[in-house]
Amino acid sequence: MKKNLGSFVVGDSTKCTGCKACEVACFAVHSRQNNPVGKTVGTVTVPVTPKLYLTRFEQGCMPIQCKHCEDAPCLNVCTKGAISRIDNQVIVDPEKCIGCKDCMQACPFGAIALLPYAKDGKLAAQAMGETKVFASKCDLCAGVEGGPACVRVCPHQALRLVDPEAEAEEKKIKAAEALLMTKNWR
Amino acid sequence: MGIPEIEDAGCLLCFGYNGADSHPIVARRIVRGKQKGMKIICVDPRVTETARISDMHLQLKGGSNLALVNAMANVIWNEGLADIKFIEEHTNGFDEFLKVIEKYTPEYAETISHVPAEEIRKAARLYATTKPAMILYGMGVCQFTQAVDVVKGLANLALMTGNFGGPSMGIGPVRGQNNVQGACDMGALPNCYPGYQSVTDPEIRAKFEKAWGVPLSDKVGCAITHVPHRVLEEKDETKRIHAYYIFGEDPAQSDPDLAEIRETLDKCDFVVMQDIYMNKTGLHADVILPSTAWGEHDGVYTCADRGFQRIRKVIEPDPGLKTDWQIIQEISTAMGYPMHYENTEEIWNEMIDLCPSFKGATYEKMEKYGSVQWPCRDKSMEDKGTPYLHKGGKFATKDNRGVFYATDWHPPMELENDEYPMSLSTVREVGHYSVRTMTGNCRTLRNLEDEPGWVQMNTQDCERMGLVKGELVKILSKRGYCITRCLPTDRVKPGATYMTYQWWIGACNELTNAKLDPISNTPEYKYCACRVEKIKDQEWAENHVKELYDEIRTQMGITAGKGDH
Amino acid sequence: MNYFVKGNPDLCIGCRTCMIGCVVAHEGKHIFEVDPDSYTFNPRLHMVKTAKISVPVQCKHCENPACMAACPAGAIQMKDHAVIIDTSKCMGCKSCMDACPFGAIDMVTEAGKFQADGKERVVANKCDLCSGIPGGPACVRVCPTAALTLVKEDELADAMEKKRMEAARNLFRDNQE
Amino acid sequence: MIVAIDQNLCTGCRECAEVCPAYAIVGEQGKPQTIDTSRCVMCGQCVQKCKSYVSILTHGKDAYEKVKKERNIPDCVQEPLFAAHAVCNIDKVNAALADPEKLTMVQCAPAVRVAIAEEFGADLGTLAPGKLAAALRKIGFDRVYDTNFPADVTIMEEGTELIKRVTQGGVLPMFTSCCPAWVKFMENTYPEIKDHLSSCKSPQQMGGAIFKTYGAELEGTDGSKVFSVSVMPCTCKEFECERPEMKDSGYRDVDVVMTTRDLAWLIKSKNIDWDALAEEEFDQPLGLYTGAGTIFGVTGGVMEAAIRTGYELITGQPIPDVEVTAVRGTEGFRVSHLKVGDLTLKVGVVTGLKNVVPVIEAMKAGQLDLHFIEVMTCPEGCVSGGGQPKLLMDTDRAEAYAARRKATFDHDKELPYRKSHENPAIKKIYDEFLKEPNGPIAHHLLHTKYCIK
Repeated sequence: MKKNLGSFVVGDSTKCTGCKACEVACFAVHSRQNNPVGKTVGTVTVPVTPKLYLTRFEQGCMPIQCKHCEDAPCLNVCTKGAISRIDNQVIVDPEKCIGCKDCMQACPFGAIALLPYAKDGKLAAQAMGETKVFASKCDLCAGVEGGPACVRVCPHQALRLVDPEAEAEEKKIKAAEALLMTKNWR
Repeated sequence: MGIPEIEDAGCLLCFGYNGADSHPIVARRIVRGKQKGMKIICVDPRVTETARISDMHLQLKGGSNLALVNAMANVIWNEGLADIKFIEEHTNGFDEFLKVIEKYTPEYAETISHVPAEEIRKAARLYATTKPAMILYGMGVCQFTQAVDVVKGLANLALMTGNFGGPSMGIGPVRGQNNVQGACDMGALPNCYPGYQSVTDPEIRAKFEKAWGVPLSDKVGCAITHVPHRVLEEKDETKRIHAYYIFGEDPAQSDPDLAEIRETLDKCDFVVMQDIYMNKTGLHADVILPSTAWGEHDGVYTCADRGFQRIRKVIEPDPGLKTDWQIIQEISTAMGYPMHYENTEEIWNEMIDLCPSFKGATYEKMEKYGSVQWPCRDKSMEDKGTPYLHKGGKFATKDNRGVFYATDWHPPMELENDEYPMSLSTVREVGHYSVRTMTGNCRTLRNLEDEPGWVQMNTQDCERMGLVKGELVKILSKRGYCITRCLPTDRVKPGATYMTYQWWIGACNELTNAKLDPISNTPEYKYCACRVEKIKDQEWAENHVKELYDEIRTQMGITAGKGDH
Repeated sequence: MNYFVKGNPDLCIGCRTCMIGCVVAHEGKHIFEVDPDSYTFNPRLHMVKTAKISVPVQCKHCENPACMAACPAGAIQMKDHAVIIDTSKCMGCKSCMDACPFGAIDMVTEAGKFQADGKERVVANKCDLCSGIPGGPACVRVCPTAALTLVKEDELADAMEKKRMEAARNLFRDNQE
Repeated sequence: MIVAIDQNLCTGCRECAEVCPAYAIVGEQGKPQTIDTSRCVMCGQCVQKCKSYVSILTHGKDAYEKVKKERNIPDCVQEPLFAAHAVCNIDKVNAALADPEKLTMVQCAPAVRVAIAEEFGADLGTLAPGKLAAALRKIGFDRVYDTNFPADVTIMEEGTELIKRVTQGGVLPMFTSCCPAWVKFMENTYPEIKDHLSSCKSPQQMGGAIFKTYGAELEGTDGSKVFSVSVMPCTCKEFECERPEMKDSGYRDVDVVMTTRDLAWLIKSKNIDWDALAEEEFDQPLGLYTGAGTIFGVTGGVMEAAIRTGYELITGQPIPDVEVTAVRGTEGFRVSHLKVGDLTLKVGVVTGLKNVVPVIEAMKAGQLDLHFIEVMTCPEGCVSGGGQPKLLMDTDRAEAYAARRKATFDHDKELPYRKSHENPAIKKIYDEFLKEPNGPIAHHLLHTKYCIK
């Protein structure tokens, strides 16, 4: 049946070691879309710009990335229309982004970072010789074969692709079956 | 027996009847009976709600009903559980019956029904030794080409265990349609006048001719399921049907082999359709007569337990809209037989005076007692009707004895084959009623379930075919195909599929087989061969379904409520 | 303690009247209007049917709600013995949906409210124990088989006390033998 | 230090510790790690694994250029830099190239030619010996030689040594000594088994010793003028060339080692357009090689090459099938029994250094009945070496290794000579210079004693 909600990836700090393989993989697969990046490090000619961010906190670390909110504050706040919902996912168009930082402020997860924008193997330039930046955030590997690269490369399966509708349905079934066990609670 | 008696039975044999989906109010009695300690034997190829709470669920293979019923009789007799006294005092034909059931050992029945022999034995013992034992049967019995035989077979079980003539026992048909009992009571059958009075009986005919002041035919009429033949294939010009007047029925949705039905309606010279909303039959009608719905008119319904109940007008219909009886009255008058009634009670009173078994069921009594179960022969307020039939083992036969009647099992008319390897049975779902002429226009119910409906399939079959929940699939039979959504469930057995028949797009009657039971003329809705095909391009299929739906709605002139929530 | 509604699978016949009752209760009179867009069909409980079971599943109104902990917007709070979502604060991030182990939270469109791109607003939706609706949980009221019960603190405490006494009696009997 | 972890960059994930075969990476989870140099074998697997990159977000805008400078990496490089890294000696190479007094001779290891093209965007495991030779020549090396040639020499020497040990009752089993990380590990952990190690130097070191002697002679000069550079898939080779005993030519046999990655940087820094390079040949005679030399790059390759030659040396007959598939594979420890005339040669192949421990323990317990054991530290031999192109995603690892292995075997198939002893240049060097395998000159130049520590 047609999916109605955006999927998202969540990290598990109990499994994450903080190796950043997810960030590098994220950069690799996305960079490839408009830069000549191969499979080895030596083919890269642009700065590493991931769309998820390994985050250290008091109890450990885990990558933080976009939840693809259904009433997305970033999308709602973007005056340039650079953020849109495509196939349920919230996607930034770096070409349209002017780097106003409103989305960063609107996002409650810190899932967006301003990073240099590279194209054709070079940093994209703007007027006065400045480098163009863009709001970099998870697009759930839209157009990437095999789905989210972060999930695929994590050596500890600390990242999970959540299909919220399918999972809710499974959880409902479990919850229903639990009721069999508590039916004689009195 | 009455519906309220169900919950007081010691044992309920629930055969081919899924109360939760077809009659939640009856299901409530079953649940309550369970709470009171009633033993439940559920015979159904699917895990129904009743099966789920039953003590024994015999998950038989579809189309094996009679083999199982005869085997239960075989066990009851061979294990000495029969009520010999009742058989001797109140029945005929037992020896002939024994000869037929002799070969139906549980082991033999297992080969047909796939229910383990030991389970059949246990079920027979439980039914025969728990008193009082009641049988409820539904469309899982009636919608086969071998339907009446199975009803008789179930009656045999009740007869041989003495489960007749008292409360919470006997056999209860739980009807397929709202007020279908009422329609039969009122003579909406080709062979009788109201009150089951035969049209071929000269005495009875004379009574009606006198009352109505016209000569009446002595010929049995045409069953609805014979109409296609009489329109399309009848060679005798005098017998061919040229005009077809359809009330509150949607054969272009509810009858088997819809392609044939459409051809029938199109080739019939004149089709009148009288209903509360537009439906598929209406698309082929020459004249459409809109009439009032429940709540907009008075009348009497008969419950499945023979109880007459009044229904009352609660709101005024739109101006210009007429009730069914007013329309009939006007048509009749226009056709040269002036008819004039002031209200439904006048009609009712005329009718009960012509029907001995209904005679005492006055509006006054219905008002006072809520329900009056026929036979009710006396107008005095003391005759409150008959909660259960055959009191004291007295049956409605000449010698008051019940008759055993056994036949051999035969398989359904169309079995699975290489081309169509699965079986299809039509079923109900709670919420949408019947062909949903009514409920399809209820937004809330449509939100619960909408086009193109579902095909229930075993999860293993789905895995094998790579089908997931909600995926659109094509389902085909020799007669046609439709598109519907796949619902993987372990409630059904591998190889079997189930569809509800109310959807315009997922119309399973495009597939069903029009073969009939020779006595009841009911088609074999519960069994035909089919094939399920995966649709690769789901996006196309989703759009296609939407287009088909929009097209039908446009044809019907529906503009409100796009219904694509 | 928070209250909660629980279904009894032995009584449930899977008819989904509870779902309809829920929608009717929360949508009020909109449901009888002719305009098809005048109401949304968002039942806050869902019928689950498997081979073993038919029963509606809804929020358990946990005492330490995982949804509340996961919400970055502070849109979920405990009030009047229930865990309640303030949809005006919700931004549809699905964190609660992911956190809830019972699948009791759905994301639904809010009729008549729109996002910047013109699409309807989507927010979290779950059982609120019919907060503010006279007569209490509609699902309990409409169930034809009385399969749903509103469980309150006292009833649960009484049931536990009864079980403890029974356990004590059994142990006492064992000790005597 | 040859392999190091940058304390400012390390996140303490300890993924490197998972792949370190020597348990040399120490530190608390979540804190920067350090390398215990007393244990480290410099295999560089940590370098391959590390994903803790210099990040604009975490380390600031200027950090990248600063780290690049610290590591002597050419300015033009813009690729990600990681916490675990290896020494970069490009500056030394550039200095020698600029020195008119120096005759620069470069050799490159078999595994380099199946991987270097990846750094220029080619498919994983693209075979590119011709472009490699062309690039080296374009960079300005005076002689473009090949480690595959001394690999053929190694077979002559090591094969002869093995036959001697088997027929004359020497210490058995004999272990290969081409992998410097393995040698270092043995010295660190099992010095007591040093006599089991072949006395042969590695092909790199044999090459270095030959360049500064026979090689210099061919040029009519002497070893002091020769600057010997090698390009290796290995980070440990730099350690090997710096070993004090490695100067039997009278000079340091190999002056400086570049990894495959370093060479890619050097090519880029010289603005050489890899894609536009026309294929060229290696220089003769020290660049002429056989398929046997080239398969040194994969696990089991040394063994297979040795058998191709050993069979003929022992039986006097050509081996029936040149492809000794019995010793191929990627499992950590593989054993084969091979019929060589009347002798049943029992051989073992170890790949992945951790897998050697149970083998040694079994040997010490007297439970290992083998004549000859090849040991390679890296997961699938030198094609998976610590100096090879690093993958952005570890999910590509299996594909990369398989492709590089396949390219190696494909190269073997296409070469005119597939057995070391059939190499005309080998015949020539033994005729003109070395005289006989394991002879006095060979012994002096090409063999050594380990465990000096």
